[in-house]
Parts: sequence; C-alpha cells; structure tokens
Amino acid sequence: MIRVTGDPFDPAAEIAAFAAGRTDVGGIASFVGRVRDRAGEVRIRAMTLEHYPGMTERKLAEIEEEARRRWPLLDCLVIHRYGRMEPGEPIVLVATASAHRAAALEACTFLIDWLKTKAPFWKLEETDRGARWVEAKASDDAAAARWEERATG
Amino acid sequence: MIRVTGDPFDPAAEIAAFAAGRTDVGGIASFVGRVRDRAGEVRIRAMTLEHYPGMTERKLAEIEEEARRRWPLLDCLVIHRYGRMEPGEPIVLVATASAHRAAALEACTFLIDWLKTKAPFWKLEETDRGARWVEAKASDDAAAARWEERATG
Amino acid sequence: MKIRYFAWLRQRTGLAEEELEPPAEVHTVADLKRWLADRHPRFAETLAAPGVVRCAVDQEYAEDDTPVGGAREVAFFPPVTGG
Amino acid sequence: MKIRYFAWLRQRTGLAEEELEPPAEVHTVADLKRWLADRHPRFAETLAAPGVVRCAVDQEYAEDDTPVGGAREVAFFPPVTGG
Repeated sequence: MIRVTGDPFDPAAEIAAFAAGRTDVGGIASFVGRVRDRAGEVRIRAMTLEHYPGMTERKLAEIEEEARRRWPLLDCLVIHRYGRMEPGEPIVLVATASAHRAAALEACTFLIDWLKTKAPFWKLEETDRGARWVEAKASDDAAAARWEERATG
Repeated sequence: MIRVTGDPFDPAAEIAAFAAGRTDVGGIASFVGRVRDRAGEVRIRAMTLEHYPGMTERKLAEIEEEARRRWPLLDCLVIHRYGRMEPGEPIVLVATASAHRAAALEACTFLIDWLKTKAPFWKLEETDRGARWVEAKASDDAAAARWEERATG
Repeated sequence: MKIRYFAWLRQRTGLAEEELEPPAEVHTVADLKRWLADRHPRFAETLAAPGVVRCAVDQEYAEDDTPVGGAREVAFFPPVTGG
Repeated sequence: MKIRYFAWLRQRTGLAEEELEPPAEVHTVADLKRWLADRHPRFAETLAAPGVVRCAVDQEYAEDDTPVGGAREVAFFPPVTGG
C-alpha cells in the first residue's frame, strides 16, 4: 500500500496496524526516516518536502510492484509525507512482511533505496544560514544501483 | 539495550518509545520475528523457546556491543522472548537508530543475523504431528557469515 | 501542453506551470529545452549544465531524445532527494 | 562443576543439570565428553556424531580443546535456533 500525505502520521501506530493478526507472517521489517536537527555543522530548523502529485504515487506504486516481484511479500506499506516538517518528525515509513526474515529485510532496504532515487520529492532545508535545496547524494545513487538487475544471457 | 523476557511484549509500543523525541536521529530500522502458523506443510500450534539464562544476556550484550563498534548507532534495542508462544506472537524485536539510514538498516540486519546463530535459544514446535525441536538452518549460518570481518594486513 | 517546474527550477523560472503550444518543429525533449531556453533566460544556463535538469513526459522519466509530440504534460526538475 | 543440558540434549540425558566432580584426568571439553558418555549412555551416541553437540564453558562457546579445569559451569546443547 502506498500513501502520500501532507498530514503528520504516527509510524508506531502504522506499524501496530501493519500485518496485525496475521499468523502467516514470520518477519516484519520497517524503516522510518525522520527530519534531523543538523546537517554537518549547519542547524536545521525545518524541512519542506515538495513533490510531483500524480507522478509520486505512480512511481511509488511501481517501486512497490517491483519489490513484490522480487520478494515473496505478504504485505507492504510505504507512507511518504510532503509539506513542512520540524526535526524529529517522520518523513517516510517503509514496512514489509514476509514468511521469512531475509525477504522482509532486503525488500525494506530495497524500497527505501529506490524510493530515494526514483520518487519525485525534493527537500528544502530551513537552516540558521537560510533556506537551501538539498542536493542529491552520490551515495544514494550507489545504494540504488546495488539493486539494478544485471541482464542475463 | 537488551531485554530477555518470559512475558509477552508489544513491538509497536516498544518502537513508539524507541528514540522518541530525539532530533539527531535520521533513520530507525526495526525487525520483528513472529511465530508462524506453519512450517512447510506442517501446521504449528505453538512454539516454546528455551534459553540459557545468563549466557543469553551476555551473548546479546556482546552482539549489541559489536554492532555499536561497527556502526555509529544513536540507540539500539533487542528484546527476545522465551517460553511458550502461539502463532502471531512476537518472538524478537531488534531496533536501531542512526543519523543515516544505511547504518540503521545494516546494523538491524546484522543484529538479527548474529543473534540467530550466536544467542543460546532453542525452539520447540508443537505441530499437528507432535512436538519437535527446530533444526539449525545452513541459510542462517550463511547469513551470519556475511558479517564476519576478513583479517586485514 | 502543460509545462511544470519543481523545486529550485520553479524558483528559477518564476512559475510552477504554464500552458504552451510548442511549434511543430519541437519533436523531442531536447527540442523543447531549446525552445524553452529562449522563453526563460534564467532557465537557459541551467538547461545547458549537464546532469542538472531531469525531465518527465506524461509523468514518466524522459531523456533528451524522448518524443514530446502528443504529450499532455512535461515536467522539469532537479535530481530527486526524497525519503 | 555444574553440568547443564539444553533442548533435546536435556531430554536425552533426562536432566537439566547435575553437580559433578570430574576426575583429575579431565582437562578439556573432549575429556569431559568422554567421561560423561560413560555416565549417560543415551548421550554417548549424540556426542559421537560430529557437529551435533555444542558446548559452553562458563557461558562462553567452547571447542573440544578448551580447558575445563577450574570451570564452574559447562553446558551442552544443540546448535542454537533463536530469533
């Protein structure tokens, strides 16, 4: 399931409801990304996430579909917030459920890695030195590239 | 933090309290292992976890220490239950917090991989064909071995 | 055709979107960029820098040689930084 | 010296722990296994099978050549299956 929201959400409540009552699930992995109060030496007052409505949902759905194609997931949840957030607030939640732990953990890592480089979001930081757009990181490209499938044959 | 308990615990409540209110945390990863209702074709009615009191806590503390040595963790939690549990009940929770996602996700995977092969727990399954001790899996050894450090120099 | 701009490209062009009718000789994303560069001088330098501007045609990532004929919506934005 | 048995080894020996004084010639885990095999015939065959029985001396994983002199507690158990 994909949810893109301008409202605050509660990761723990989402995790509590995720795969609740299912007895076929052996492992649940989750990742929560939060706004930090600094980037290196620079203090962050707030973060505003801009996104591309429509394309965001479409890309996230494609990424979820790809995860389900690669791993036998029993459930899958991605929540991503946009708008203005302060340090400590959650930006993104990824949760995966599978019969076994490796599938849940790998799919969770895959989802956040691909989301970071493929979903159309942009971060604007309000710092004590003014506002600035966050630049894309080469390390995120490298993390996403780990999951590119090599052509076979 | 390490907790070994004979009582049920609530992973979502633990995750809600974990790293709560901290503004230096950028990523929180977690894994929950639960009792499944079947193993292949065999139906599981319940699972009893036996452990080695004293050694369990010691080994888990060592594994946590190793994770903190390898990754810059801001917080770390391992809860492992023993005693009798029914399908759907949580057995283990691992949670990690770091400034960045890669450290949190890798440390979480490391902790559950090492715990599986190094913490003295044994699973007794009650199935519709009687009780049986779960055998150690080669795949768990392989998963743990990924994290063995190669000698340098 | 709706042209959309996101993040600091939006700030650079001064608008979030505009409805335009590119001339018939605009076949590809590259053609569209050249045509837009004339309309938005401050956008021109950005478009010229390699790897700085990404594009989506009808909400699918596109390259310079992607056709834009018949597209309802073309978007320009910097590399994404979500998650 | 306290000897402890876990999981199906406990069921095989029929006891969770016993307080024993091994003779002076028991220096290592291997010596202790041989001595215990005589006391627990049903444990003997298990001890003989390679890779089936793991050991901890004073709550640290041990090998056949680990010394047991001065140990307060030695435990035998199958490969662990927690998590």
